[in-house]
Amino acid sequence: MSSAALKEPPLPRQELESAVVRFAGDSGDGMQLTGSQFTQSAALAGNDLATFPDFPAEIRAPLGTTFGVSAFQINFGSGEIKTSGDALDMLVAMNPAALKVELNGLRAGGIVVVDQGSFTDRNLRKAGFDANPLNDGSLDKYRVIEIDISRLTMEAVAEFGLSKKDGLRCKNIWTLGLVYWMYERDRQPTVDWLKSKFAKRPDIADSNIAALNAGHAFAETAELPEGVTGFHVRPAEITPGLYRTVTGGHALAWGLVAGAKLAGLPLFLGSYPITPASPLLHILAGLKEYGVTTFQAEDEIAAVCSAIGASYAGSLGVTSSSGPGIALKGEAIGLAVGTELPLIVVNSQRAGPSTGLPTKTEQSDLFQAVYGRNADSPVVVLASRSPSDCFDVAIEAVRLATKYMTPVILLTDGYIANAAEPWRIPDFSAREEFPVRFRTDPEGFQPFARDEETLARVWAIPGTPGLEHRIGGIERDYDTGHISYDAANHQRMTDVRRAKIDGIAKDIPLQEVDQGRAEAALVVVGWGSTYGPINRAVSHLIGEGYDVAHVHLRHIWPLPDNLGELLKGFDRVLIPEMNTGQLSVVLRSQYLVDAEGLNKVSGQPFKISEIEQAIRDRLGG
Amino acid sequence: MSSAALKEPPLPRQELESAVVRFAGDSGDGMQLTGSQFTQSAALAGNDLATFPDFPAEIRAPLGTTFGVSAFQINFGSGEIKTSGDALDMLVAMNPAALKVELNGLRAGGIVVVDQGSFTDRNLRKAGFDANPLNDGSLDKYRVIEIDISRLTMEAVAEFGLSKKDGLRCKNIWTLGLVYWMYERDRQPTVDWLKSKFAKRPDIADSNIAALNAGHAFAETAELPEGVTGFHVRPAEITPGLYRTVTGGHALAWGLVAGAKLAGLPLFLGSYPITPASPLLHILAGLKEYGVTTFQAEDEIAAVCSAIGASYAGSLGVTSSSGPGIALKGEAIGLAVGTELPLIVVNSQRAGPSTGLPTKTEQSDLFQAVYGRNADSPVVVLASRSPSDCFDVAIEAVRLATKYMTPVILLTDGYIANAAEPWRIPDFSAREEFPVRFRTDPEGFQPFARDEETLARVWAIPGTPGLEHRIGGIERDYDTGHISYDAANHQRMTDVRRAKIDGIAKDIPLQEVDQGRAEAALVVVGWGSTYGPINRAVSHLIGEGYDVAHVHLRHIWPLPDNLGELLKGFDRVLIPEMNTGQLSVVLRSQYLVDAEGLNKVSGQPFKISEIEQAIRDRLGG
Amino acid sequence: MNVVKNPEALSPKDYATDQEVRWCPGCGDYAILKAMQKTMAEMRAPPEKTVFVSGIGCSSRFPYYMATYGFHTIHGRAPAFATGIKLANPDLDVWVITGDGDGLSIGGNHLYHALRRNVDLQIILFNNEIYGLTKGQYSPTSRRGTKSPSTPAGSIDNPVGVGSFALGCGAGFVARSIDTTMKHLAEVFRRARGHHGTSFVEIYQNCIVYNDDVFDSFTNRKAAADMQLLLEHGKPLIYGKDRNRGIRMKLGSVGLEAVTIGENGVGEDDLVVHDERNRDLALLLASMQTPDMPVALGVLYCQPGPTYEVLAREQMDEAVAARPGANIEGLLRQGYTWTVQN
Amino acid sequence: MNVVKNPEALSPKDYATDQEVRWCPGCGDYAILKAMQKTMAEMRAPPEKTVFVSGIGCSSRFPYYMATYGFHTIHGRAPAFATGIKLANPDLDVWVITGDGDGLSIGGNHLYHALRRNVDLQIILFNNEIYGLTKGQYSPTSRRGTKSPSTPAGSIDNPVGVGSFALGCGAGFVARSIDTTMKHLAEVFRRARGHHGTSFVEIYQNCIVYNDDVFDSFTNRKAAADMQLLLEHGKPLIYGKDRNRGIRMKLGSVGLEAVTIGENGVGEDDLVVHDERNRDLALLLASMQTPDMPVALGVLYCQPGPTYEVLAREQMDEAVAARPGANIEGLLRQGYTWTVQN
Ligand SMILES: Cc1ncc(C[n+]2csc(CCOP(=O)(O)OP(=O)(O)O)c2C)c(N)n1
Ligand SMILES: Cc1ncc(C[n+]2csc(CCOP(=O)(O)OP(=O)(O)O)c2C)c(N)n1
Ligand code: SF4
Ligand code: SF4
Ligand SMILES: [Mg+2]
Ligand SMILES: [Mg+2]
Repeated sequence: MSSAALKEPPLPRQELESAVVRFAGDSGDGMQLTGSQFTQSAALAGNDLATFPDFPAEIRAPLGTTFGVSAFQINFGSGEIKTSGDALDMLVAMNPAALKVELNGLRAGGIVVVDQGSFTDRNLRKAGFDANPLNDGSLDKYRVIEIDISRLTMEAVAEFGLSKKDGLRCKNIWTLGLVYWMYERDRQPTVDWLKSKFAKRPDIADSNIAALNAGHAFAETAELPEGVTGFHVRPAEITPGLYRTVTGGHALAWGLVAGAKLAGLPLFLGSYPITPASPLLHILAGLKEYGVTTFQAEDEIAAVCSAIGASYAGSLGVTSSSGPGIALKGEAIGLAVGTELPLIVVNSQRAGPSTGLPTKTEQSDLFQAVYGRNADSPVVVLASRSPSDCFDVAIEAVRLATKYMTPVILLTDGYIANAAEPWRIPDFSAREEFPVRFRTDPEGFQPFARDEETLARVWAIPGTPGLEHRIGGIERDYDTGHISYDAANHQRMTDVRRAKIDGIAKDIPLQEVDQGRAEAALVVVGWGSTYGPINRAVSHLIGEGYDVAHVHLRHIWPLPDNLGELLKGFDRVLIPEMNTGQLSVVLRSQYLVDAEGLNKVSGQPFKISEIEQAIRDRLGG
Repeated sequence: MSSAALKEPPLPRQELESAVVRFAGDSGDGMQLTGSQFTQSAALAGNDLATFPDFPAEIRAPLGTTFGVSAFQINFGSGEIKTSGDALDMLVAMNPAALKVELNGLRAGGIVVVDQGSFTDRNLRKAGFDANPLNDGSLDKYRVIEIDISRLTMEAVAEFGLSKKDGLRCKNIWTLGLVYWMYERDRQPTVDWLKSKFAKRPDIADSNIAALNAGHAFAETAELPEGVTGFHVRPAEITPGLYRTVTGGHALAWGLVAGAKLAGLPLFLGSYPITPASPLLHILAGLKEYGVTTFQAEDEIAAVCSAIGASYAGSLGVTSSSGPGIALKGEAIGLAVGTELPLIVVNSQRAGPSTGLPTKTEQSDLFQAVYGRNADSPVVVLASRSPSDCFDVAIEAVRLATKYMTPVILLTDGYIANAAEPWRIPDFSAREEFPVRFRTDPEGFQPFARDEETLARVWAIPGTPGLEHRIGGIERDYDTGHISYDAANHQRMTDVRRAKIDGIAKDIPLQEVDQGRAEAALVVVGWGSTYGPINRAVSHLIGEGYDVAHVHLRHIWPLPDNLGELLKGFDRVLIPEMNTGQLSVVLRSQYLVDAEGLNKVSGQPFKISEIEQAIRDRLGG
Repeated sequence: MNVVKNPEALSPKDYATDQEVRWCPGCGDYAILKAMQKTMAEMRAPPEKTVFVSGIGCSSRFPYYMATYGFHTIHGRAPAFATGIKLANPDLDVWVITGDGDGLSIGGNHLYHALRRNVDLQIILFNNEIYGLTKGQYSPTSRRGTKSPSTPAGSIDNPVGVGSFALGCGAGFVARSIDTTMKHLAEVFRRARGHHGTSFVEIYQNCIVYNDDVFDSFTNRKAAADMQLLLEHGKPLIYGKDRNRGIRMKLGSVGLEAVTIGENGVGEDDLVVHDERNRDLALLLASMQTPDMPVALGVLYCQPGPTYEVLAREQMDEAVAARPGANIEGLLRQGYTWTVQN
Repeated sequence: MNVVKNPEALSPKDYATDQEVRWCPGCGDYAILKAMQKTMAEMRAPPEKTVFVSGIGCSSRFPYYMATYGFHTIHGRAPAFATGIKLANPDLDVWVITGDGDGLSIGGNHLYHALRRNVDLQIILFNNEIYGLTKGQYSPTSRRGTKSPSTPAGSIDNPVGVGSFALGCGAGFVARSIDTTMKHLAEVFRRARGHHGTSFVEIYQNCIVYNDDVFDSFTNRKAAADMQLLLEHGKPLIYGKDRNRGIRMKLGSVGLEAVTIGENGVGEDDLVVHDERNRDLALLLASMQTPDMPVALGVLYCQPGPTYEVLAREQMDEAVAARPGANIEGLLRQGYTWTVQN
């Protein structure tokens, strides 16, 4: 199948609305770098896009094994994108293991680029192939670009005198050159990047640049198999402005820092490493110049307790973990509920139960967030829907935590944390501040005196003369805050704690319909990272004339005031969730709407097509 | 107000259907002993009864303070009883502090017995009285029996030469003698008990017996104030058999031991002390001869982990705590869900959130039990409704945990743990055994092979030759049990874990209607310790002709198969709960029934009258 | 609430709240409270800058009775809260009050890590060798064989040596005292507060209800002089009614032994001289067991070192200095950006 | 699954599962696994009576590769699971595998209490001074200044001394070895298994990816002889390429010091003789710090004592003996009962 193309005038480029490309190779093959360069080129070409890096679960698996495969997926196009794509249009497989693991993601007729040179007997065996898939017909339903990339790369870099090992490390860039040609991308930014990255090793920079150009030239000179042309993906219609790509991890960290700034507070993060929550700790640990203190505690309990202590002392206390770690924080969150201190608890959800699939995504901690504590201990629960959305949700979390003196649980997930999308950088100076006012006046001070409107208690911090007082987990007198075992007082305090949280419903936006008619035949209600696939599915089907709408919740608790009415307007309610039906329970119990779940618990995000199919099944057609 | 009664023929005794008596005094006054003796006498008289001991929150408060008051309440009668009573018919107050704390529990016209001798200025001040309530008219709406019990006791015991301190310690027994007369109780069993208890100190035994007789004689010789007569409470119609009184703590411990016996397993309890859960640890620690191992762990996490370890090794692992401690166990329970090991988690609920009111009761951990873990991690949830019911529920917990290889959460509460009721001792030999069969055959062994019907996996314990295998918290392959990161497998395992628990609905009794018509105008649905007051309220109102019914859940998760249908048959559903509405959420979400909550979160059990009122409000009249 | 009029003339009363103290009559906690209020007054500790943080237990009710800031948290976690407080505001004087159950059973891990990190806290552990608040179960410091509600046949685990544990965790300051020795206690509190870093103080506290007189063998008046070794830095290890007992290094083996001055040729010069900075000595002193050896009281070990919250602030200051003018706008624009034109 | 045909002739392979080992190439864990499989075979440990229990971490994957019973539990809690297992069935040979994060960060409390209780377990801690599995954050054993993803400016807390910590917790058996020293490791495993009570073994394990060569100063071939003190009970503390270095008690102070035999009048007789039973010596040995002192390897301390699970069984046996024929019917009828007649 290797090429013997004639030097005819190049075939015209095929117009594409969008394309999904996945770079896959061994952990050491530099796939994440390749992916980010390609992302940058797509952004520069004006495409909308979304990316998802997919690391192996093992730290560093033996070379060439299937469990050592590292991949990076990008979906880019001229329309709205919002997911990293259902099925691959192109798979780049740098070795047999990558082909083995990733092939079933490729759509029939899709293109697979393989490095023939890596398909040695040894590598085939390591990948678990009995026969060479390049020869046994198993790739027949795809279009295969089979190139000895290893050899061609070595040839391209020969003149720079690198060792064989170093030379082969340019394979990924050679391949990037090839893919650049296929999608008509500009090489210059990558050239610039290579120069700056390897400023101290010009030989490596030059080799890589040579490889990039060689790969590009290889494609340009039409040495491609029959039926494979280059593509043209037009720019998307994008609101003008300054853009960047952002992962959920970064947007979340920045949002917390920004929120603390708007509240006028120093930020304190108490955390304990856990996949996939650690990035928040890592990123914030690097932001000390913004008044951020990070504390890697001995465990999740100490982490949340230190954050509550920091809030007590006048910082914005934040703690972060994933499901199993959040489970350990429940008792302490109860104390923050009882003592009415601000606290933000970030949960980067992962597949469970127990250790589960730490590197896979799931949305199964909604129950835990809303109901997962002993006693009546209502808290605010928010969910971010996409990487960039984390920024706004984090600010909202800070606003509510400080204004209402309450814990706020912010749900994100492993998919959002690592995925990236383009983000129009917001004008931060235009954001409304919500400065915290600590109590300082001793006159008539009572530590549990409440604001009449918000029902929030005052925040009086140690160091303030004349306000010395004691708080704790035993029930507090409604007026004085002293320990009280009184029955009526306990009822009153329970009621006011609940009323405070319920009352937040008045302070959050009414629920809007994201797409579709307010009284459509079917509404798809989502929360969190299902946003992308639901949005795309509903958009497509509205395009096809379906009477379907999309409602996506940011405020999970309390729910927006109008949500019940809104949902009653639709004939049917469908709730896709990456769990066995948790939001369904909340909405059914609140509004007695006969919401139906569409549940996927495979550690994988929904595909657009899965949601489309579910809608079609229900609306016919 | 002291008596100057004429020696007329004694007034005829007043017939009572039931009476609520509360003995209250200083922690050192022996009120718990007095109460249990009185309980025994009521049992012997053939009354139905229920008791509730009410200890102070402090360990040992200073003498005479209100927070040092210890009380014991008993409700007994000729009809069904089931609660310790809404309002007191008689209050025995051994000192001013007891009067201060307990008086508002006494119904208007009720009798209060006070020890005049203890109403010294000093004691009045300690109790926080500005004026002596015996003189200032504040007891006018009650019938007061004001006696210098201290003096009379000293007189009665004078001949035995006790120290003043020891002599005064007989006050409670003197008072008991008086109350025995009032309710026509037999003194002999108490005499016998005193003799055996103080076998080594005959002077003390004799003094107490003399005091008992003296108190009795005092009342008999009619030195009682006007309008106060003795009472007659007829025996109740009680199923014949051998009876005892039992607290929830004991019934639970015995039920677990009995369940383990039926399963053929040794019992292992890993626990950490916490109010009000500690009694289970204490009682089981004294039952080593039944093959019980108890382990006081360093914390609740170690407690549950040790129990899971014990189950893994072939014991029945049990752990117990109260809300805040259960919160700490969530992560480990998830592991038991994932590894599918039997585990019983007993939660003796108390008032929260956080430390809350440790000695007060609440039912607010239902959310935590049903939903309070990360990820989709369904478990079985059972609730006991009364002290003696703990025995059966515990056996049911063992049956389900071992048959389905699953954690079972057993909800009880502080009220049930300490309250006592008469119990017809069951014929244990008639119970059906449910012996566990460990896997021993290596042939074709797979650790996650499932029983087709129950979906339970096999239980293969270390020590068995040929079955060596590894299990853990990472998702397991459906067939081999090996670690599996496969997406479809995770879906399948999630589904089967859920189906296994859901399937238990087929193996539990259909929900019955406790009282009333199956299609009544209103059904009161309860769970746990609200059983008593709901039962009495509904019974009374049915007696009055109301069309009301009572349904009480033992199986909270999964719910009985017929429950949805059953509930739809009623016009209205009312759910009294000692929380802000947790079962309501579960039932509303499951069946979309418009259940209404009746919520009380004051740390106090419902009164019968509160539930009656709520029913009347809804049904009119 | 507690507006202090004249900070120059504070009295113990100024550190007492209006809350009724609710320990059992005769509980050792009263004496400790009194010693603390007195020492606070003597040290003129500013109430508004002082925070008492506790877990759960009888002992952990302590903060309610101190007219400073106070946080009665959850069982075992006080050191973690205190760490957050101190990191958020290093100017505060933060005390942790804990018990043998709170600090050494459920809270052992947090105690250990606080000691290791050397956050500038004073951790005061009331050791009564029992769980008081939950009505008398045995604790990690209870002696083997302790009969309690949860161990009716006697406990079977070995008690932890509290001082040894603290030193093993890396504590930089370890001291011991007794509830009823007001003067000694006051001095130990003063030293603890003066030490930069985590100061760990174990107080033998009598629980009159569930474990009465458990320390009697060395706290009762008669035994005290013979069973207490009161440590003084730079002074030889001498004790005893007649001041003729001493501690020396064992000969021909490794360890300490008790000797009588004037017997078998032992003179004062043979005795070990107390050196608070010598961790090895502290390890041996902490391990001494009655009845063969006396109980070492006072400051066993005091080794100042950089404290966690100071190092954390330094890193923050360095970051600020390295990136002056850092602001959110800049943060959001870090890395690769591009502009989409109209 | 793994039916062992001839228990008399077990080979290391009989202890290996069919699961692909998934540590990074070059990870020190491989060598430890190999040493364990070999030692198990040599000890003829019955696979069906052997249980490996672990927490979470790279090291905690260990049980998957041992063809015995295995339980990969949750982070930090393995000692608690193991305690339950051993109490439920004292016949089992229970090993705990943990890491410096698993055992000394989140799991510190459980480790401490297991050691104190003296449950008959072998606890093997793989110390690589880093969190491997979560990609390289610093751990409680990381040296001050460690740059890691969570401490980009360097860590600021003091590392815990693992041996000191274990002794402080009351461990009755403390040993140390190195991942790559197969023979030494095997001997330590054997000793640990032989000891009745909780045996604690720290293994210096190289994480080639996140903390490569962190123990190089005493593990590299050149340094080994001069920086490793291989302990032998009853033998003087001698080490060094030329076997002329030794450890003696400091003169005029309390502590150990390294000396050269033949210099300054130092002879072999001046050296401390290793005594595994001497806890004080063990404390000093555990605290020795490079570069001034060598690293003590082998069995630092071994003091057999009654084990928890045996004492627990004894109490149960006594209870059974005291109340023969105890049965549920009798239990329910204990105390006061009465009969209601027809
Ligand atoms: C999570 C949790 N577990 C258990 C308890 C119950 N509890 C409260 S205090 C205590 C032990 C107290 O012992 P100690 O620290 O020695 O204090 P003491 O009462 O002896 O002063 C226990 C087990 C609790 N409050 N919270
Ligand atoms: C409750 C919980 N918190 C955090 C984690 C994440 N986690 C897994 S392993 C680990 C640290 C492992 O370090 P170590 O014990 O030193 O093992 P190593 O990987 O270095 O062998 C962490 C933080 C987890 N799995 N569970
Ligand atoms: S129980 Fe013991 S420690 Fe607690 S207050 Fe009473 S005497 Fe003090
Ligand atoms: S990360 Fe380190 S400890 Fe973990 S497997 Fe790799 S080399 Fe070993
Ligand atoms: Mg205590
Ligand atoms: Mg490690």
